[in-house]
Amino acid sequence: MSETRQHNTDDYIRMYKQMVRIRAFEDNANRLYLSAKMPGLTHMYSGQEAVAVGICEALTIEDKITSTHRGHGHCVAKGANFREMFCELLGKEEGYCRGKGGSMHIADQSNGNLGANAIVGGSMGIATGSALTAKRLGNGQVTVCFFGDGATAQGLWYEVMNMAALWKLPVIYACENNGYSEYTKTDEIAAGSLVARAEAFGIEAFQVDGQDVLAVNNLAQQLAERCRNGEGPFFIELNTYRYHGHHVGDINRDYYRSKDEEAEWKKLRDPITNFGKWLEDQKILSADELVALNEEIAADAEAAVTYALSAKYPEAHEVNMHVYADNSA
Amino acid sequence: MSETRQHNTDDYIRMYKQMVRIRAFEDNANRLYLSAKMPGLTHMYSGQEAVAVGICEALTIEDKITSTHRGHGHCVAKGANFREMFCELLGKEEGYCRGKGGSMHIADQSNGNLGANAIVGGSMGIATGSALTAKRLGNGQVTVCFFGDGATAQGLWYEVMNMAALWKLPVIYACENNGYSEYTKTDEIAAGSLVARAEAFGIEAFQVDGQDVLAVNNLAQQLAERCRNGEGPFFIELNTYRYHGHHVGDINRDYYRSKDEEAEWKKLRDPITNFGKWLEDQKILSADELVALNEEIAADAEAAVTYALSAKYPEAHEVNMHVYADNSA
Amino acid sequence: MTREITFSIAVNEAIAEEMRRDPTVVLLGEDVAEAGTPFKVLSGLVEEFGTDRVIDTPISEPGFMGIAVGAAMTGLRPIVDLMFGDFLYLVMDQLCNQAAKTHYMSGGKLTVPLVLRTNMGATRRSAAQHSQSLQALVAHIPGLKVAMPSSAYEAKGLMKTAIRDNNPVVIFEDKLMYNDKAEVPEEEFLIPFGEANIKRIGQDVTFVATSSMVQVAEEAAEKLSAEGISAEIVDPRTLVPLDEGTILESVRKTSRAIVIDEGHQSYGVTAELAARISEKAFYHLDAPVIRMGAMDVPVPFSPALEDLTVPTADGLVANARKICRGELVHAA
Amino acid sequence: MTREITFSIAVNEAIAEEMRRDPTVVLLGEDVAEAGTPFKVLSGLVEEFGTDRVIDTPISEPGFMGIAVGAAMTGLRPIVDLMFGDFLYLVMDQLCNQAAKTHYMSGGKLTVPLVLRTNMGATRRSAAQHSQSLQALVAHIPGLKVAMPSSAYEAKGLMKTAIRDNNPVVIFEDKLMYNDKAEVPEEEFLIPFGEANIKRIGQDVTFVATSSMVQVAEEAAEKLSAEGISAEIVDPRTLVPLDEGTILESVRKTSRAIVIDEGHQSYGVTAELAARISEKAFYHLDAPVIRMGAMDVPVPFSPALEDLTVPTADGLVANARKICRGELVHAA
Ligand SMILES: Cc1ncc(C[n+]2csc(CCOP(=O)(O)OP(=O)(O)O)c2C)c(N)n1
Ligand SMILES: Cc1ncc(C[n+]2csc(CCOP(=O)(O)OP(=O)(O)O)c2C)c(N)n1
Ligand SMILES: [Mg+2]
Ligand SMILES: [Mg+2]
Repeated sequence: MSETRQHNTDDYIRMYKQMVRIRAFEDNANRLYLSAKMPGLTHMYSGQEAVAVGICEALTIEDKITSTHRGHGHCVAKGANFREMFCELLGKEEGYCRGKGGSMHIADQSNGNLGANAIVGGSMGIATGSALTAKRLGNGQVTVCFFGDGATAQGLWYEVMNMAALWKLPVIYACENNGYSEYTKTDEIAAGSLVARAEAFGIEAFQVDGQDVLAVNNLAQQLAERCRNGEGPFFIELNTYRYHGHHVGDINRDYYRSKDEEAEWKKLRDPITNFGKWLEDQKILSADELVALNEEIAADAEAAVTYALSAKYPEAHEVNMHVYADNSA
Repeated sequence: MSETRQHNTDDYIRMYKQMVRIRAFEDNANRLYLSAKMPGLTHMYSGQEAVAVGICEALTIEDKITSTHRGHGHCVAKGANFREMFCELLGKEEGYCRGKGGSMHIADQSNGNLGANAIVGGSMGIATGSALTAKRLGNGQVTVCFFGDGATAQGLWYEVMNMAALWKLPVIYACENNGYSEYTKTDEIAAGSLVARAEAFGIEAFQVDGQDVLAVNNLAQQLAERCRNGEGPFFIELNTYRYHGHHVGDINRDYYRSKDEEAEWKKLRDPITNFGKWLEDQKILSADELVALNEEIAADAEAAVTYALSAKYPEAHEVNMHVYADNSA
Repeated sequence: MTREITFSIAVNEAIAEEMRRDPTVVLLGEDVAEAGTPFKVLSGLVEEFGTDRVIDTPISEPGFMGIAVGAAMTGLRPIVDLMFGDFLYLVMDQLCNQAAKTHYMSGGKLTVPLVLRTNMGATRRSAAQHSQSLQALVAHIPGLKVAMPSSAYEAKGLMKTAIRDNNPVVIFEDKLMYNDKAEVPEEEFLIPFGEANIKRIGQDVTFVATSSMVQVAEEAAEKLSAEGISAEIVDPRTLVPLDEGTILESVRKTSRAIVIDEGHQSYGVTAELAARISEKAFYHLDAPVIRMGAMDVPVPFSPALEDLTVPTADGLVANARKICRGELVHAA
Repeated sequence: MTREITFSIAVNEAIAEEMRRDPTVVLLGEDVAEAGTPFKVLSGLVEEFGTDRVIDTPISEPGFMGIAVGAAMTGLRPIVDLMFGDFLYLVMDQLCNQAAKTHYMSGGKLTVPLVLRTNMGATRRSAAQHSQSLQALVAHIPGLKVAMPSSAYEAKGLMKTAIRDNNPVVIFEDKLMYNDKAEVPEEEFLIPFGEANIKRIGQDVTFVATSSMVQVAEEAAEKLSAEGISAEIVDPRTLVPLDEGTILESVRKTSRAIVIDEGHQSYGVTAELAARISEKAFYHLDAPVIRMGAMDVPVPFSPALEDLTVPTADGLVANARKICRGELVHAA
């Protein structure tokens, strides 16, 4: 951990909890898939928790985020509940999107999450537009655009960076560089330097250890503040790692990534383990308290799964609803 | 002029001639428009001649270029004839594209011109693909992709630069920065630095005075050579100026560009005048010879216009031809 | 009440009125501010509303389309100006994967109230990449609404409705109509979506025509009336929602229909119109529904060829004559 | 001659054979090499042909589509792998403004021989951005050819023809059919474009069905035959060029038609098929041509909803019954 204590204790504990909640969510989602209880595929966020939590803990509930196909972590970190999330993953009516979006489109506008996106890079414009709204309405909101290293290959990013820079929009482009874009190593599909790409548009750019929740959070706080002062946009490259395959079905993956590499990240750089140790060192939580907290969250997640499994599907007539918003309002 | 004599005399004279030919072509095209003899609109290249000529004179006939909506200059510089060009602008059957393309789609595959393009930035992929062919077939060809400063706002460029860099393709991205993108100054629509944008992908980048045909030609020769040696891709930003409006119909343009600015470029930085002076200084051509040469070319151009005006339109049945290439071959 | 204004001024008025009424309406596109677009349709707006609301963008169609989607999701009502309809291809992902689906995918929680105004129409000698009429592409995508104003009157009334709609709306303006005048009331009015307009009443044949094809239909109807053939003209005004009822009612009355749209004929708007009429007015039809779309060729530059590619009044007259006189069409 | 292979292997064989035959054929796309695509359709190709010809790209669909166009113009025959048909929106400009028009705009001098292979098909619980069937969009654009293989046999034969074609060809593979087996000859064969296949001979009604809807039609035809209704199934195999002749001939025989395609119904492929049949077989039809496309809604994730959106054999049976028994449809 890069830091000694600066926040108050509650902040630290909440960050830890949120990371554990993401991990618990994903473990359950993965089990649902493996036991054939989940429709479709999904992409696990496990390993990257410090990114979503470090950043979202620097935001207010009104601030906005846009998310990706690997979006459960962002959703939890921005304040979502397990129940509505699992219901969504299972296509149930009580899901955040009434089961219509599923894992890849989960959105939670009540907490400022404008939604996951199944088009790689697809939300870069949306995030930038959200920042345009903030600027135009002068509401002081910041928008964070999460995306992966692979998404930097989408031309859209360069277009919106240019406009964000010209118009000084309060948006933070947060690139979670987990080293892979599907089944391919990042260096095979990204020439030059990501940081330099943002800088070329006159955007201040940063690199940070995405496994260190405090480092991420400190940077995010500074940049969010500076955005509110009209100093945006910014770019952050966060180095991180996904523990699972590209999606839950990507099990035999030795051909592109070694087991040793995976084991090493998990052993040495796990964001939760390391932050837990730091909390112990700082005497913020005891080992027992950490265990209790983990267990409580695991129980919560399982309860939510149980609930979601027996929740009802949307009625057939819903298939035609929400194609168009009505204009009465 | 940045240089003392290095080429042989013929090369210099050809460069001069080609620039004059472009200017003569455009003057006639503009007259055709103003006298309502030309269908549609067209974009004049006048003022930018040193770019097209400096670069194309560094290429072989097999080398490829892709061009833009402001493409007459590239077309002439790559070796096209006046007759087929004017016929094309007038929609005649003898045009390079049988009248089907017109000014914005003029192509001349016999000289390696893969075509103008009415989609800003639309040819960036095509040029890069042409370089992929060269690399795959090992034919030693270089491709130059011409585009304007405004086109750097198209995300496509960043996508193809990335691939060109990863795959070390023999392509030169030549950005003609004439200070305007339609009716808007470049700095209002381009943040940061263009050169840095290319460099961020690990692409070696250069800036050159686009009014100085020798400077352009020297750089282009070096880079073409280096492309052939597998050192590509490269980026060049060429600073230049268009004398006319954005298109022939853009006559009252004080609201975005001052008359003084235009006058100054024409007076001090005209690529033809300045190169003519240099040729005189170097005793390559006398003042009289320059005049004679200009007159000869003007006469050629007018003859071609006369020819084209009375040339025949394609037959009605051609409307259905060339939608699909046949497969007999 | 009886003033006549051009199509172009009608669009301008509609946008200005709505921007006055609602401060969340913003305009976004290339050269929309000082230049007022190459067609000068938006002249004067930046002077009234300032560069905060009339925003010049770089040449980044996918980018500013995406920005508009995000702005619409969070409280603005952006009008995106897409300089040529041919550039639709560049914004399809943001328009069709994002804007069109967000409301549905979010279970009704997010909305995307935006207008994409763009154009269509050939015979301007602008060649294959500046002449396309691509309304069929967007009409096919659920979640989008599609309007095709056929005169200054519709241009104003539909634009105002579009701006107030809580969904993404694409409006296609025929570039050749910008200087055409029509009566447009001084008083405020809106034209509801999904209500076709019976532009001319007739008995023998129904012409269902979109955008500038309504003019073509009117010209043909005039000529036909001299021959004693009475044509009814129905202008759907919006392709989505489509006022099937009015169209079918007309065809049930006349028993004959010709559908005309300037998009390419195959897999185009004429297919949908003809298929619906053929299916749902089947027992009333005395002749096959004739389709008249643009030829299935890229738009050629040469004037000698370009004019051949679009539906004309003469072609329409010839077709109408055939089916009204009972000549068998495709009776092989 | 009697071996059965999967659709997926059929595609793989076709590409491998053509790559062996012609060194200018290259493959381009995301994770096409070692990974052999997420659907594993291309497994083994990189081992045989190397990374110079089986080229992994970054996630830059517009970029690599553009590169393919340029490569095709200059001597290669690229096969572009677009991982999901939903990403078509991203490549529309390069596909429709560039690839489709280059031959025409250059007066026949430049050619763009490329294949865009992509997929379609819902009911995989992949939600709105990974389930679309967008064939109508590209079928509308002159200059493109469009193939819709309905089994492993067509997958192989059409792919080989596509690779040898001198034009841009878009092939839609239904992702749900990759594991379906069919008889595919060991010997080389090609399936010409523009020749529909009469998949089943019948007398009472014609089903014109594309891609996996052919299976739906077969299932329905089986059920109907038990009731004494004999359905003919015509698989157009290519939407462009379209074998109108075979379709019309069948309908003239049966006097009834139902057209089935998995794209959204409105402004979709069923519109074109129905409009052509209605117009050109008008005097032979005993009942309106019924259209069965996917619902006009974004594809919902929930299994409870998704399955409702696509045409089914039961729905087809019900429709066929109605028109064959002479019930009036839309007779209001
Ligand atoms: C436009 C688009 N292209 C391709 C895909 C298929 N795809 C889904 S995720 C992915 C890799 C994304 O890599 P990255 O951005 O690094 O995110 P990560 O999966 O590593 O979190 C790809 C290629 C897609 N969904 N959208
Ligand atoms: C994709 C696209 N967007 C917009 C246009 C309209 N347009 C034509 S030229 C032009 C300006 C191009 O500026 P630049 O690239 O600097 O070239 P220049 O005209 O200065 O030579 C614009 C916006 C277009 N043709 N294509
Ligand atoms: Mg990644
Ligand atoms: Mg410029």
